[in-house]
Amino acid sequence: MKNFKRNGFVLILLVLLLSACSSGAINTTTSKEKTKEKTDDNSPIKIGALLPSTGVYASLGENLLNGMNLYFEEQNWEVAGKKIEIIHEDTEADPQVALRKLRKLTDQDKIDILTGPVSTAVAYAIRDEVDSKKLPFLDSHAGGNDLTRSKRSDYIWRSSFSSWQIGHSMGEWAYKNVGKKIYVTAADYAFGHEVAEAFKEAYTKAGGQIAGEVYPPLGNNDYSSYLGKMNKEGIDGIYAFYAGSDAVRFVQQYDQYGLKEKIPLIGSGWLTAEDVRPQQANSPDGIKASIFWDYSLDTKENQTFIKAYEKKYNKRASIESAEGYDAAMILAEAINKLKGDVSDPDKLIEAMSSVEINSPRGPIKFDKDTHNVIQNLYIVETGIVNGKTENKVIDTIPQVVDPGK
Amino acid sequence: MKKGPIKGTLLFLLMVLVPFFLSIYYVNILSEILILGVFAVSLNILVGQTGMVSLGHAAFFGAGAYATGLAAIKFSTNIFVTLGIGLLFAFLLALIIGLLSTKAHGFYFLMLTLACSQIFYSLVYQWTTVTGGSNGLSGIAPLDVFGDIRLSNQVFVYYFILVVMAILLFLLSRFLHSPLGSVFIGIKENEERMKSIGYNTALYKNISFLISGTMGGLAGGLYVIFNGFISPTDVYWTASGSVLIMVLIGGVGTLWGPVIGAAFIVILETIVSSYTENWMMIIGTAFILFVIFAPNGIVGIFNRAKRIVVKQQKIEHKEPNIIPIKQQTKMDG
Amino acid sequence: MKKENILSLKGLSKHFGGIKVIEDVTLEVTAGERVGLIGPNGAGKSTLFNMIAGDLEPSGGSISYFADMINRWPNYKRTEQGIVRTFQKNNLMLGLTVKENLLLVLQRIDKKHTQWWKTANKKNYPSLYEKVEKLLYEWGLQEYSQTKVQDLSYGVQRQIEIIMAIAGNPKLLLLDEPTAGMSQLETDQIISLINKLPSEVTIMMIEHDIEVLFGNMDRVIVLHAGTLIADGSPEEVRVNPDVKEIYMGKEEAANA
Amino acid sequence: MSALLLQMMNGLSYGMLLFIITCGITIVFGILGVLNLAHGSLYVLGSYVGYSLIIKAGLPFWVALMAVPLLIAIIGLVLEVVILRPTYKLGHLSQVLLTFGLAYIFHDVFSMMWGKNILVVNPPDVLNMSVEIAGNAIPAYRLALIVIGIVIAIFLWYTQEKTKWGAVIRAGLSDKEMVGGLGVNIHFVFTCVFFLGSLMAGLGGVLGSPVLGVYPGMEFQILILSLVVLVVGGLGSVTGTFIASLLVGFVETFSRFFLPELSLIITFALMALVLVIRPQGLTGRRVV
Repeated sequence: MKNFKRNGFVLILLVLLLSACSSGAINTTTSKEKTKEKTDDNSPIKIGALLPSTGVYASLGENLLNGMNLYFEEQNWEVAGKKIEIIHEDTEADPQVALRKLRKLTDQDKIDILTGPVSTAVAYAIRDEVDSKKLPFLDSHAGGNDLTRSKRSDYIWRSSFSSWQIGHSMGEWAYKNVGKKIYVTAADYAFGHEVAEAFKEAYTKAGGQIAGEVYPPLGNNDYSSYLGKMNKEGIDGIYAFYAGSDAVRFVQQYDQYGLKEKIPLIGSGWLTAEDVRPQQANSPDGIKASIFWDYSLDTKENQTFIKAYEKKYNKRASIESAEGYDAAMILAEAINKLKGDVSDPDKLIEAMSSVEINSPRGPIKFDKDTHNVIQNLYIVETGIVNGKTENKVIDTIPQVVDPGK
Repeated sequence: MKKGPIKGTLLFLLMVLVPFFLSIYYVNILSEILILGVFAVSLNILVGQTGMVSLGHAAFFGAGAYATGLAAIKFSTNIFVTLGIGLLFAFLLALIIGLLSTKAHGFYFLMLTLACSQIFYSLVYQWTTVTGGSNGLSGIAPLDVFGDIRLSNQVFVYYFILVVMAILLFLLSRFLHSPLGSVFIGIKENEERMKSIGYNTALYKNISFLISGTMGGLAGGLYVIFNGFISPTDVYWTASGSVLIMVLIGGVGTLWGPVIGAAFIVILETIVSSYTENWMMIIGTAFILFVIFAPNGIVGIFNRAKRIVVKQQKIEHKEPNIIPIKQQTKMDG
Repeated sequence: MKKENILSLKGLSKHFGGIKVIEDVTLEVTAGERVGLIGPNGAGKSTLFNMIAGDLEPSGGSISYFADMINRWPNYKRTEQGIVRTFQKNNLMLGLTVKENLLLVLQRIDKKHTQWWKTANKKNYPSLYEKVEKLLYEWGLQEYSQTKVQDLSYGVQRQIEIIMAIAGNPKLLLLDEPTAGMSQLETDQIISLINKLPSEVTIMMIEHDIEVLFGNMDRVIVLHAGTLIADGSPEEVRVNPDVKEIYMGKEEAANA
Repeated sequence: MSALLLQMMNGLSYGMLLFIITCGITIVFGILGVLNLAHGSLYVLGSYVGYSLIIKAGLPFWVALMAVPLLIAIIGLVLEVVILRPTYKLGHLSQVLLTFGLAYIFHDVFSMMWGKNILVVNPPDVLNMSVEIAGNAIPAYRLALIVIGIVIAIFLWYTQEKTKWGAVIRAGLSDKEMVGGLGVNIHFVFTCVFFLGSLMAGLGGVLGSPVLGVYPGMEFQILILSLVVLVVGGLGSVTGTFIASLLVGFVETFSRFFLPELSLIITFALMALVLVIRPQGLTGRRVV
């Protein structure tokens, strides 16, 4: 007990002493000014890229980063006379790790702008931290609806898409062009459900009927029994949301179990995306999907982009590369508007939100109410060209706006 | 004579002073290490103390975290109420899983805990309306401690966690060296014999499981207070695996080992992954080196070094110390 | 004054699959008796002990301890009530010290084992620690008090095996080959210590060394192929023709 | 009715696939008592090498089917001799940590050499079609898997039950010291068993990739799947693994069909149930 008292006394003494002359966390949290002064000199603008390079979304993270690097390289890593520096941290698609890395980016590297992530769970996890630190954050992939709805923040803007945009855009089109009765299937996670809901909403509103729905777990390896469920008489099509390895297996097994000849398959663009089609062989032939960018999009911006990308990385651009490229372009525009002074997060947000560009995916701008991107969605059909599958844009749904609630 | 408590107090004081010297970034990392330290210490009660290797401990972390988070959103903003709800929930889960799994031994116990925690994971993952499903539970605001004092600042959170950790380690070190603590060690060493000298080992194993699970829930609750967020990733079996690795690398059956193991993994992962994306390879290599060269973990290395330095010093009082896990854990039954 | 039965077995049997290891064994032991148990390898001696101690469930028959039917009692409960055993192969907490092994036994006897708030040391539990030290002194093992059991020789481990049982306040002590693998000197030591046990302690002892058994026991039981073939004073058993033929004969042939 | 028949076929082919994937880990764990957490990595390595041989080098599927398992088996052999052998005396926990470390290293090696995208091998042309059975199309490759699974099962069963080597292995299962006493070099037996286990992992890798594909992190999924089958089947028994694979295959397939939302839980619930009721697995011996 005596010991304890003595220790307590020493403790109080030390705390008093040190608080008088310290430079640790307690001080820096109360006076944030130090970080703001540096932008006058020639120090670079630091962009934090919170992207996975390991874990399930590793390849998406890699492509996003490639897209960003490509754009800034085209600008010689200089915008408005300021050097641009990308600081990449691996989220492992794990929210817990992502938060730790975000703190590193803000507290250690003192980044000016944040971009990323792939996983919606990560975006939601870092949302409060970003908001309270007033860190301008351009979401370049994660598509969870709530980020631009109930979880909206003044400092968070999204240049990629909302899951609603993906699903909803195809609803009316499917009713008109595919049929009146459709079976819905999606991977059983929040994104899958959100896309499926948006599709159902638009499709039933147009007059269509949902024949049934099934949600296999994410990362499922055998779809045979689900395909058995979907194989119903009298339906006009199947709407599917799958991505990555799920998309490869689903589309292949859909073909192998003989559904391809019977029931048309439609879905989101990830079903037949650039990075999965080579693995699907000829199975995706005839699938129609909605997406906001496609390799085959015949615009000047896109053609320049895909050529430059192929030249630098020796592989075809994917939709994530385009997202990364766009995000970089938006950031550069905003920095230009501010003439390189990014010290005030509110001004930076203001500048960013008014950016309007013609990106590889077409004209895009921000919705000032929801902070979500307004963009075209394209209906693409997969066909076979020279023995390989290629997508072709067959329709455009212009300027899709997320309702924000 | 009694060096332990003094050393502990000094370390505590040092930790109290840390925010005055280090930037907020390091304070946050320390908070995280402390939380994962609590988590690892809780698992160590099972693995190191009672000799039951569990691969489903993340379920309790998740139970505590989700219950605390939901309580914070729905019922109360008081930290003790919400943490209490988290603890209660983790306790109940530990009661159920414990009754099911403590009958099994070795490898089968490991697989049963794994199965139970995966079932819990699936529930969390699919019960979207309550838990937020794959997107996780977010938007948990800072909580009140007493009256108007709110844990709005990361440094306050750090102090709160530090105090909890200190109390916990104090209680635990009392507990581990107590007669009841020695019963647990006895069970790890030789459960059959413990029965034969009159101990109802099933009961003690359940008690151990309950303490361990509830403490794991506490770690989860602290985690939610710290991050304001919890997602199914933290309940998945890989989370159980990584906390098991923290315990093994730190030093099984020691008081400080798991905390040191947690620090080792967090620091390695944070620092290495900033330089190379191949951090898994480096951690993997570290595991292998540990297995071959330091089977008793980091604490084992310290002890060996200490023994070499003070070789001549006679170690006179030797309290019943905690023995590193018997390497021949009965994994095959 | 007729002494009451401490243990009675009625029609006890144990089958593993189709093999009958113990078949219809009935016997009674009165309190304070010293009973030796002999029989060739595989006669079922250890199996019988396992059933009495609760480590094996009988296939049929009943076990009574004083007035209680204890068939369904778990082993720890039997130990709590005074049926304490040793094992044929040393079965100790190898990673713990000798002192810690004994403390585990004694703290339960003293009902201190559920206390978690006080450090287990001599200051907090003086009587407990004194008892341990006294035991070690009696057996001349003070020097090993802080040694881990795994670092001790087999003989010393064997002694600790027995001390742990004796320290457990037995009413019925089951000794499974206490002198197996020990030198003549060690054997003598152990037997003399067993003989010093208070006379109210009932002892059942499996032993291969016939001389040891006949010299120290009140009564000898012979098991063969799972059945009881002789039961009586050492002298009676020694001259029993069945025993001679089945057991001693073989033994002598083996020794020759 | 035909829907149910189709599900039966699906369950059967999925179960056989599980058997092909998991028999390797069963052999190694059941006989050596080494819980090889890197088994999933050996499987994935098999898939990747198979991909390189078939798609990149343009070799026929059958060639890869012969060459890859051998290569994986040799890699397994090297791992056993160099890394695992010194740890037999250290105990199970050390082996778990060590093989888990190996899995981590493999993970990064894979992403360095084969990238982070999913890769798929097409089934050989002969089998790249669907067969009509009772009005339902079933991929021919799946049917082939059923046949291959049965062949492997018979081969393993025969080896374990009817040959001298099988006898030694079965003896090793019950008493390792005794095998040493028989004058058989126990180290050599261990190495052979590990070789065989790795061979099976490689075979599974090649055969599984047309259905499952291969991608980073897959090894951990395969590992969990293997552990489930291992536990349900009981240790070290080919018959047990065979039955367990089919059981898990059927249970998963039918739960997906009837209760798709609960399919994730049901597999683990099955495992927990088996463990609570029969802790030694369906056919395993009771090891205390």
